Amino acid sequence: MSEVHPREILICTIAKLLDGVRHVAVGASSPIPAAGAMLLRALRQQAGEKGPRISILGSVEHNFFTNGSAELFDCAGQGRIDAFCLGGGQIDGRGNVNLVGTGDYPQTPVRWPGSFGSAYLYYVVPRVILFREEHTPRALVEKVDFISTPGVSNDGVYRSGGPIALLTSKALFRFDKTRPGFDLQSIHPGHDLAGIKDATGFQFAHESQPEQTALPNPQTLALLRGRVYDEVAETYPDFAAQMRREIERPLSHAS
Amino acid sequence: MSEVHPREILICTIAKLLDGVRHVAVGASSPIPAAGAMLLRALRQQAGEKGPRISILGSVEHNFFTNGSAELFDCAGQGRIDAFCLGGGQIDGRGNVNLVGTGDYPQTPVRWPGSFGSAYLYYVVPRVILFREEHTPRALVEKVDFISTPGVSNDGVYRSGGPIALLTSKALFRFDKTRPGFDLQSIHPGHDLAGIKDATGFQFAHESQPEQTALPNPQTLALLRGRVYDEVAETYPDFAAQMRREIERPLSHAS
Amino acid sequence: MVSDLRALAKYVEPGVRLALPVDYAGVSMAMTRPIIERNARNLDLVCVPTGGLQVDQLIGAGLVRSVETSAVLLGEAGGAPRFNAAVKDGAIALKDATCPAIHAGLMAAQKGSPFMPMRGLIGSDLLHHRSDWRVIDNPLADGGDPIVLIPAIKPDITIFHAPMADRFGNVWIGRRRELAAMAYASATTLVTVERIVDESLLASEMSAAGALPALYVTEVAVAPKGAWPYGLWGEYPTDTTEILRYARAARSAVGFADYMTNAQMEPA
Amino acid sequence: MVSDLRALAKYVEPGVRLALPVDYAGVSMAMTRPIIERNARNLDLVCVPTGGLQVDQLIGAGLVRSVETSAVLLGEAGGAPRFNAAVKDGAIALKDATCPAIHAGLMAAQKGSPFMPMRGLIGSDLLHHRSDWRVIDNPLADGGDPIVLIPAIKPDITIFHAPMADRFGNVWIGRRRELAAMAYASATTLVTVERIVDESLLASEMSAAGALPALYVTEVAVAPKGAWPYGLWGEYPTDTTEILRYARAARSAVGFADYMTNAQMEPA
Repeated sequence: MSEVHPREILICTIAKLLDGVRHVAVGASSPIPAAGAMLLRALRQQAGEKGPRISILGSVEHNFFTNGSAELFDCAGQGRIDAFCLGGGQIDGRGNVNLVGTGDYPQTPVRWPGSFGSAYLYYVVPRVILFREEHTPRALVEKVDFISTPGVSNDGVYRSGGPIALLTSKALFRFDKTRPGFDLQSIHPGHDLAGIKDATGFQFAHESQPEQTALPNPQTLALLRGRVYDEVAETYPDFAAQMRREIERPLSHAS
Repeated sequence: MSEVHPREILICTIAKLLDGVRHVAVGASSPIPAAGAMLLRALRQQAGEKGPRISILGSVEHNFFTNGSAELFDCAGQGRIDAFCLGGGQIDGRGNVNLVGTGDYPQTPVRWPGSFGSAYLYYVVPRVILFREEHTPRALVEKVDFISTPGVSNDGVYRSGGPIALLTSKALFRFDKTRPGFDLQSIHPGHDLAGIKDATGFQFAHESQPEQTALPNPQTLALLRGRVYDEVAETYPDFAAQMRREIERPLSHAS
Repeated sequence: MVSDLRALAKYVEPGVRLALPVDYAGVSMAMTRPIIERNARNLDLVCVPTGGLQVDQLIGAGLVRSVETSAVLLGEAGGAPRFNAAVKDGAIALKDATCPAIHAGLMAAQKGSPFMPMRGLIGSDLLHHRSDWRVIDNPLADGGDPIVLIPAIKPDITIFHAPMADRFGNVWIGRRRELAAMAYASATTLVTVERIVDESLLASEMSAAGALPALYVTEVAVAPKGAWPYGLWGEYPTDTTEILRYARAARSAVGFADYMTNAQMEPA
Repeated sequence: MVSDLRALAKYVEPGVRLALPVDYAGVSMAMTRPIIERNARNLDLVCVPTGGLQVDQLIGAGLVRSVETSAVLLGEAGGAPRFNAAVKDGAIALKDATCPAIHAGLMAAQKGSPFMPMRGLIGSDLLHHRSDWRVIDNPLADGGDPIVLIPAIKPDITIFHAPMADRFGNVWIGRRRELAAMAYASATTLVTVERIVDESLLASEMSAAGALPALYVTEVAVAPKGAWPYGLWGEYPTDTTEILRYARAARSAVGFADYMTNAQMEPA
């Protein structure tokens, strides 16, 4: 078995962050979060448990909804979705997410597609994992140019959900909503604190000697590379094929 | 062809009251309003027009809805239902309707089933025909014991619909919402003004010599007794059979 | 997922808020006696949007604390005798409503909203007797324009009967979408069905369109003719003779008790 | 009921509010060019809840005054080039939303209500830029508890594509219930379909469950492969190559014009 691929660390980290959820929703273009959810399900089922229900949005094959595109939001509003992964063009140190564009709204020089359902789901899904592979000062900013959806809400505002973590290609942060702000939880292999600081546009709390992100144990990695990639391939064939290609050859891009 | 049956006068009167509507909804246990709507449709189609759409509530065969029992109310709220027939345990001189019971609420000595959708439909369906065959001081009261739904609303209350007429076994009243109150429009054959006054618990306006309710012309009666009773029989077989029996024999109960 | 009716009835604990469908939508009459045997009292019933035989029998059995409904009746058999007697005696609390208000309350729960606005109602005595409904001036109008807010209805349990479920727990409800609305709004949904099919109802677009996903379904149990004496759409007609028999018997408390003890539990 | 696409396009008068579905629900791409030929300007688009190729092409053709949407994108082909350019140039008014707010606005129209309440949104810059949305304190709470009211969205016209209609005008939408929501909310609904079937879709419980009744359907026209290059659920997949071709061409106004003039109008 080859060394652990950096994306496999992300997948395994997501599986850990999701541990205990009953129902996780992932986007149709989010193969890494989906793989994380599928890995968790496989691990739980290996342990004789039921494992989480996984809804893949926009997928015809893995569509468990029958009431149109509003059902996901209704389902979340009913408290039936425990976890969700959210990306963002910009994410700032207070957990605010910008999916609209850079510069002054509305004539944003760079326009992204838009806020999708974030201005609702981020409020009502208990465990939102912010997931952005790009870890640069451009993506992780001090203050977003447009708040599609805020990381925290004032007292008295109905909010049963929100961010619990931020996962990038370099590190895992936990979100502390009381401060509010991010705490560096662990650094992925091949990276260090100084590099993380340079790459991060916002201030964050950290230990003087941060932990390294845990690697999957051999059993978990075997499960991932067997059953889980098979399942991933049903919905994300290109991604599964790419992962299987890359773990067969030396990883020159592991940093 | 035998003489006109009293209920045929009611059916023909309802057809006239509905003239011009695009969509009428009738209750599953309302064969006379349904027959009126079907007669109007047949007359319009005879004239080469499209005729009204008829939704029969609770009927599996004539169910044009596919979104559960809320759809009728949604449809009415969208302005897609032009007319509806409403009965009532008590109807009073201001057009108030009581479907709940007599005496003091909630421990009403006589309890009727309940208000159904009246407290919404009566507000938003433009032409509501109050239909109650029983014409007695018990049914047509000065003031209802419980307002399931009111005949008129105060200025500033959203109200795009309401009562236009009250049809009983004895007479037809028009509703004047400015007064508000009922105007006697016509008296069915075999009845007179003094009898109507005795039988009506509320005050109403009237001419000194009220008109008699018009009888259907022979062509209309032929259409009713042919095609329309055939159509009625599909949904209300017992009613259609009864009508056909009764028009074949002398009417001893025509008053 | 498949378990028997008595196991399902165990979910019905004392004091729960229980949503039941209108007579033509799919009433799980098969669950009525297991619930009565289980003897959970102080039930708060929500009729969606009206009630009938099942509601009358639960009231007759003394299990019901309150009824929220737009009507209770036995269809062609007329008024519901145990309901009417309980109203007269003041034995149950009444939350008289109008059909779209019940739907609005469930929709609020479905949407995770605290309320839904609804036109109509103003000037109705229904409103006067519903302290939980609130009139506000429409905040989007220039002033005035009163409108009623209906609070979310969140049943603890929904129980209904449907033609089929698959072995994954998806239930086919066809065009009876109020059954889905009830399940969305409820914490627990118990379904009896005529039959269980092997193939997933979500596997074809045609059957998926009328399916309530297993996500919303707590338990499914097979109960052939489980709506009887009510009919089930697309399956069998109502047994009006039996409902008339009940209506006559249940005019008195003694007659009701006798009917419930001696009448058959299944169609002949 | 069946008429051709140009006849349908005549309904699209200047200044109408036009609702269009998300890319996977059934986009009537076949109507795009007839609408552009008809040249009705100042359209206000409502994307339910996001827009794609059709929205980008209508914007590129200069027909659009405003866009209410939760996102505009070309799926795997990335950002929508004419939309992005129009945003940068200030050529269109933006009503940025979030998916459930679009659904809430349509639901308000479906229910005949002036607004729907919605959780979330508070603290989002979306709210700051939407003067039509209103924050009130939840009247059912003891004080505080701010909540957003979304006004009813009442499109003049909804246009979508579906697998089939029957000859009575009923349209089969399967589990894509947002298409029904759009039709309920709209004054006029225009539908293109792959095929017309003889038997009424309402005749069987199975097909009725996924049918939008003719009551809500103004016109139906046959347009085989009418969603192309988008796919249609249960029928055919998306032609990603063609969408990528469009995305490259439409990076410039000239390239867009060239594509619209010369590219094929139908799948190869």
